[in-house]
Amino acid sequence: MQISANTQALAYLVSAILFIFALKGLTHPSTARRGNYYGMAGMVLAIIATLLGAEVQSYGFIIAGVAAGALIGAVLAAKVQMTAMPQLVAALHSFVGMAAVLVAIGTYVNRAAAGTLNPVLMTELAVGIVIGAITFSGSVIAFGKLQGLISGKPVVFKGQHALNAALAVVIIAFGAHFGMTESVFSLTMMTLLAFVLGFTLIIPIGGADMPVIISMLNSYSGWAAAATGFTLQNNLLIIVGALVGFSGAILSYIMCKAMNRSIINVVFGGFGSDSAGGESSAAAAALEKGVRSASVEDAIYWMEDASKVIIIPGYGMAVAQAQHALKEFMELLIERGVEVKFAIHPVAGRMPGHMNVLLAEADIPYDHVLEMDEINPEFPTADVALVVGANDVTNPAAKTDKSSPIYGMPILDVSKAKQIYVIKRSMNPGYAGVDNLLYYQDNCSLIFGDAKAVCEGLAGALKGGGH
Amino acid sequence: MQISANTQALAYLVSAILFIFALKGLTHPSTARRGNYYGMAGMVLAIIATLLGAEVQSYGFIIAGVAAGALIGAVLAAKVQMTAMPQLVAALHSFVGMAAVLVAIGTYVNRAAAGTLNPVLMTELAVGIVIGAITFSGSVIAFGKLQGLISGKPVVFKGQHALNAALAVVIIAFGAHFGMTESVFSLTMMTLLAFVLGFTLIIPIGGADMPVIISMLNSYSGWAAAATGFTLQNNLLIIVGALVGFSGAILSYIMCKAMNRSIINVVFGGFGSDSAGGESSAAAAALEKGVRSASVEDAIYWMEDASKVIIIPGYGMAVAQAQHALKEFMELLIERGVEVKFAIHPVAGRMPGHMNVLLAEADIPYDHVLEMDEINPEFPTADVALVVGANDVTNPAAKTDKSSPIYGMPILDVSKAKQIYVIKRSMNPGYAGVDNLLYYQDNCSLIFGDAKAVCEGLAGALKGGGH
Amino acid sequence: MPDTLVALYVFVLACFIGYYVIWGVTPSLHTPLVALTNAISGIIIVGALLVTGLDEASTTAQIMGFFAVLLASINVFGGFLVTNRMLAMFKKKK
Amino acid sequence: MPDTLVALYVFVLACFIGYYVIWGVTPSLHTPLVALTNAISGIIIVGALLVTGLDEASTTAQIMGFFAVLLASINVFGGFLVTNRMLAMFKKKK
Ligand SMILES: NC(=O)c1ccc[n+]([C@@H]2O[C@H](COP(=O)([O-])OP(=O)(O)OC[C@H]3O[C@@H](n4cnc5c(N)ncnc54)[C@H](OP(=O)(O)O)[C@@H]3O)[C@@H](O)[C@H]2O)c1
Ligand SMILES: NC(=O)c1ccc[n+]([C@@H]2O[C@H](COP(=O)([O-])OP(=O)(O)OC[C@H]3O[C@@H](n4cnc5c(N)ncnc54)[C@H](OP(=O)(O)O)[C@@H]3O)[C@@H](O)[C@H]2O)c1
Repeated sequence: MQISANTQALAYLVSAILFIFALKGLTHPSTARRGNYYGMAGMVLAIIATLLGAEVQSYGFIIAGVAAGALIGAVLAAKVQMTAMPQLVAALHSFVGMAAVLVAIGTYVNRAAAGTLNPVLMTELAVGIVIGAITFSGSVIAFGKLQGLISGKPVVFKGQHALNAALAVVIIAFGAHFGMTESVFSLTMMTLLAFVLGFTLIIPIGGADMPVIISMLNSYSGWAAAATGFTLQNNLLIIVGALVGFSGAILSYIMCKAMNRSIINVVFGGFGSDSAGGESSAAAAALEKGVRSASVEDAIYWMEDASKVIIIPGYGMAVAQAQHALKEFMELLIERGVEVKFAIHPVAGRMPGHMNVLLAEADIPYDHVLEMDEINPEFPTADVALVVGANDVTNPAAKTDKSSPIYGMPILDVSKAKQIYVIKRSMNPGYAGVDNLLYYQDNCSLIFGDAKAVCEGLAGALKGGGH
Repeated sequence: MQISANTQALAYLVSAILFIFALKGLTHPSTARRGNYYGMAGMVLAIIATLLGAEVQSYGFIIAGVAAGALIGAVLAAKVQMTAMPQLVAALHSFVGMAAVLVAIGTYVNRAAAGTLNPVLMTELAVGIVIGAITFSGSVIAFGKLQGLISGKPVVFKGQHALNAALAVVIIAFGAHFGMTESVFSLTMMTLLAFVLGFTLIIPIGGADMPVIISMLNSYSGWAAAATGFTLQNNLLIIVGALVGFSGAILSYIMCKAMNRSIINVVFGGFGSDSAGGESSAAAAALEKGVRSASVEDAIYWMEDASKVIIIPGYGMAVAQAQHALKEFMELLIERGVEVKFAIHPVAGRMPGHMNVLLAEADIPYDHVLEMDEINPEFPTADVALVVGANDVTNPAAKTDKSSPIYGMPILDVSKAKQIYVIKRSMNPGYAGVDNLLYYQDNCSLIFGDAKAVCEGLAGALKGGGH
Repeated sequence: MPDTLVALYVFVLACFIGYYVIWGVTPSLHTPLVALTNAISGIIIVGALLVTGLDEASTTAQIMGFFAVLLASINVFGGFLVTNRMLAMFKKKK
Repeated sequence: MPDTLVALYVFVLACFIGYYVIWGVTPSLHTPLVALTNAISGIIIVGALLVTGLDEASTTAQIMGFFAVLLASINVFGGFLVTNRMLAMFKKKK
């Protein structure tokens, strides 16, 4: 069977509609899975319509490629830990980038053989290749940093901005030369240098800033797909590329906004690197600073008969994988008639929506989990706020201290709760590297220890019968 | 100067973007005027691009038409009363409809002369003509009903649905015949019958239901423009048509939803006709029914020292033009330290956003004016709720009485305020024709009288020094 | 792609934009929205110009075109001006 | 309209849709959003199929195409499946 170009274009339109509905499904958790199925349907339709079109005549390589890709993809999806999602995402971005490069060069080879090259096409090809290549090598670096294969430290060296600018100029020059002369040498140089540029752009950025970078690369991978769409005159690729491009851009924007930093600052800042904390002399250091420390029992004493407890999870919960213990603790509190809610800051953790996925993984119903704007008015009525490995997102300095680097960042109003307990391992600061003024409040105490261990302790103490 | 087709297409794209930004401006009152300017810019650009294109060569009729239209439009816009907006809107819809018909027939005449007709084009033309004609005559009827030129009563006669269905079938038949044979007779018949159908579709609908109908016709006028876009292969018309089409459709949907009726029910229902009220024996009727009535002084007594008063305006305020008196009263209350808020139900009045425009006209700042979802939680903390000519939108029967025709319609929680005063002229019901359970509450009293007179009385009493 | 298919693509995409952009309008501006859509649906004037301005257009076509231009212009001018008048009334607390 | 202009129209309109549809995503699903966009950006597979499937394609092009198909398929399968796995975890209170 073979379909006409018009039928194919119609099928692509339907497929684009399905993709839009797929993303629209994510408006609410109750429609999200259906959305994902729409997405799958759109993809199947697009692939079938392409295979049945007049252009595709030889199937050997295709079948091999799809089969191998399906296998690898399925295994990855089934095996990956929820905490390793950022790495997986980075890896997948790199694949899109590389695929875009391969498609563009492949198109060039085919069109050159057929003698149907033209300047507009070559320009589009060059744009696609450059964006794709930067996406690829940038994502590989991001992957390496997140997976711990490369040091997470920002690798800052003198003249790096000048180097990047120079690279960009040279790439554009080779691209222009290619566009005008079809020179394969220029094409090759342009491609190789674009790979290098992706590398030099991302390597200086600290591991902790990777989430913003990943979103930015997500956006790039979308634009790469759209550029490919322009070269192939394929409107479906253009539409999907724009959707993905905006997704990445908007997520980067949301993260920057919630951190009160500009994207420029993230890309050129060399900000924050994850610092490993030690528990050793935590209590001593706390005492020195005039910070109260408390035991699990103290905290239980306040929580077991409270009427409302708000739990604020943060990056520490993710690192410690404390969500399951937390869920058990939550259920024990609810059994005792305590109202329990979770407060999620938009950039708690290291990925947008990070906390939500982990809490969902621990089977905590999403209607217990509230976003910042919804929960902030409730803190004054909370008997206890329990902070589990969160830090920056609770720091009142963001509101009061104009000299603080996080000044102006919206925060959770934890400081207004009647009693506050914070679980962390040490007096080390969080991601932003600044001291948390919350800890010096009279009604705040720190429980030192690994989040998972402490949460298990809390649950155990409640089960033990309390006081 | 003449521009190429490609330049023109680019200009149209920019113009489409400007129109989208125009509508996006209405996201918030603070950006709305800028939005309107974007819209104007888009229109100017579109017109210039069209005039400079290769197709337009003769300018006499164009200049005459634009000049006359500009004059008439400007006068209409400057003179129209805010309360007469529904009529103006209906009139403007009818113009779009008629313009669409004229453009389609004119295109047919031109193309027939040039011998460039084809079946696809003819089908598109037929669709454009039919939608345009229905929009035109339907809007004319709506205008007549709203302006009081035709009786607002639903004109229901037996067999009307059968008649409409028959007309539709005949129109389609003539359209198909025209598409196949280019028969001018069929074209004419199709057009005339479409005008008739617009008439028979709208004439049975009661005057009070006109707002929904106007929105529906707004939607039609959009689709008519889009259909014209298909015939002229003009993407700008298609885009704008879709925007307008959705605007009308969504507004109809919102209105129906807020009235808890289906669009089918509105179009085929023959529901509600505005009933004229008489004040005569209002107090007596109230007594009979066990409803308290109160004087202006009683109400002032409760309000002058209140800490929070919520005012609920409705259709009666619009009819009485009471908004200016209300604004004076509001300012006097605020001077006395009372917090005053306005609560707007989505279908208060007879047009979506009706109350907002009237309050804005009276210079009441929009941050005092809250939508239903925002204000409902505040009623329990209000000392006094003052209902000014609103009725259905405050009726607790919508929540409690399953047999009520308005059961399920979301309402303002006026009944939860500590003290409630309702200004109206009689015991006559509102638009939906049902009794308002609110009036039988112990803490509710009715102040009988014209809304404007009573509001002036309230303001006067406060100025008079109170008690 | 043939022009009709292009038109279909544009139409479908514009429908999505219409859906989102209109739902984004704040309810308090629904009356100005109606007036503004009135104004922009005057874009039909583009069609009217094309019919009227054709050099070879017959007198019938030109007269039809003239009336279409007239009606559409009323929409354009009336719509934008009345919207502006309404929006000018919406003020924030000073 | 020439194809490049058509592509531009489609691109601009799709950008508006992207803007609206993404802002509509609830923040609690931002991680699944990232995974889902990963999956759908695998649509680049369409390009890969066109390069690989061309009858006259040289071996170079076919091998490049093969790898493109492979990588894109990993995205498609990995992306949709992991999204599904994540979304299955989001539950309402029973
Ligand atoms: N979510 C995003 O999309 C995103 C993206 C980029 C950047 N960021 C940034 O990341 C930060 C997120 O804020 P946050 O409050 O979630 O995290 P945070 O400020 O980085 O603080 C994490 C806290 O968890 C503690 N911790 C670490 N491991 C722990 C363990 N095993 N057990 C118990 N506690 C542990 C740390 O203290 P100890 O070392 O003393 O234990 C630290 O105080 C923000 O500054 C945000 O701007 C977020
Ligand atoms: N807004 C829309 O888009 C829209 C569209 C279609 C339908 N509707 C319907 O319209 C209704 C709107 O509700 P509503 O509460 O605003 O109005 P309503 O229920 O129609 O009630 C209006 C009230 O105002 C009183 N009134 C009339 N003229 C008055 C005057 N000069 N002075 C004082 N009072 C006067 C009437 O009582 P007296 O006669 O006793 O004075 C009546 O009780 C809803 O049922 C809604 O479904 C609205």
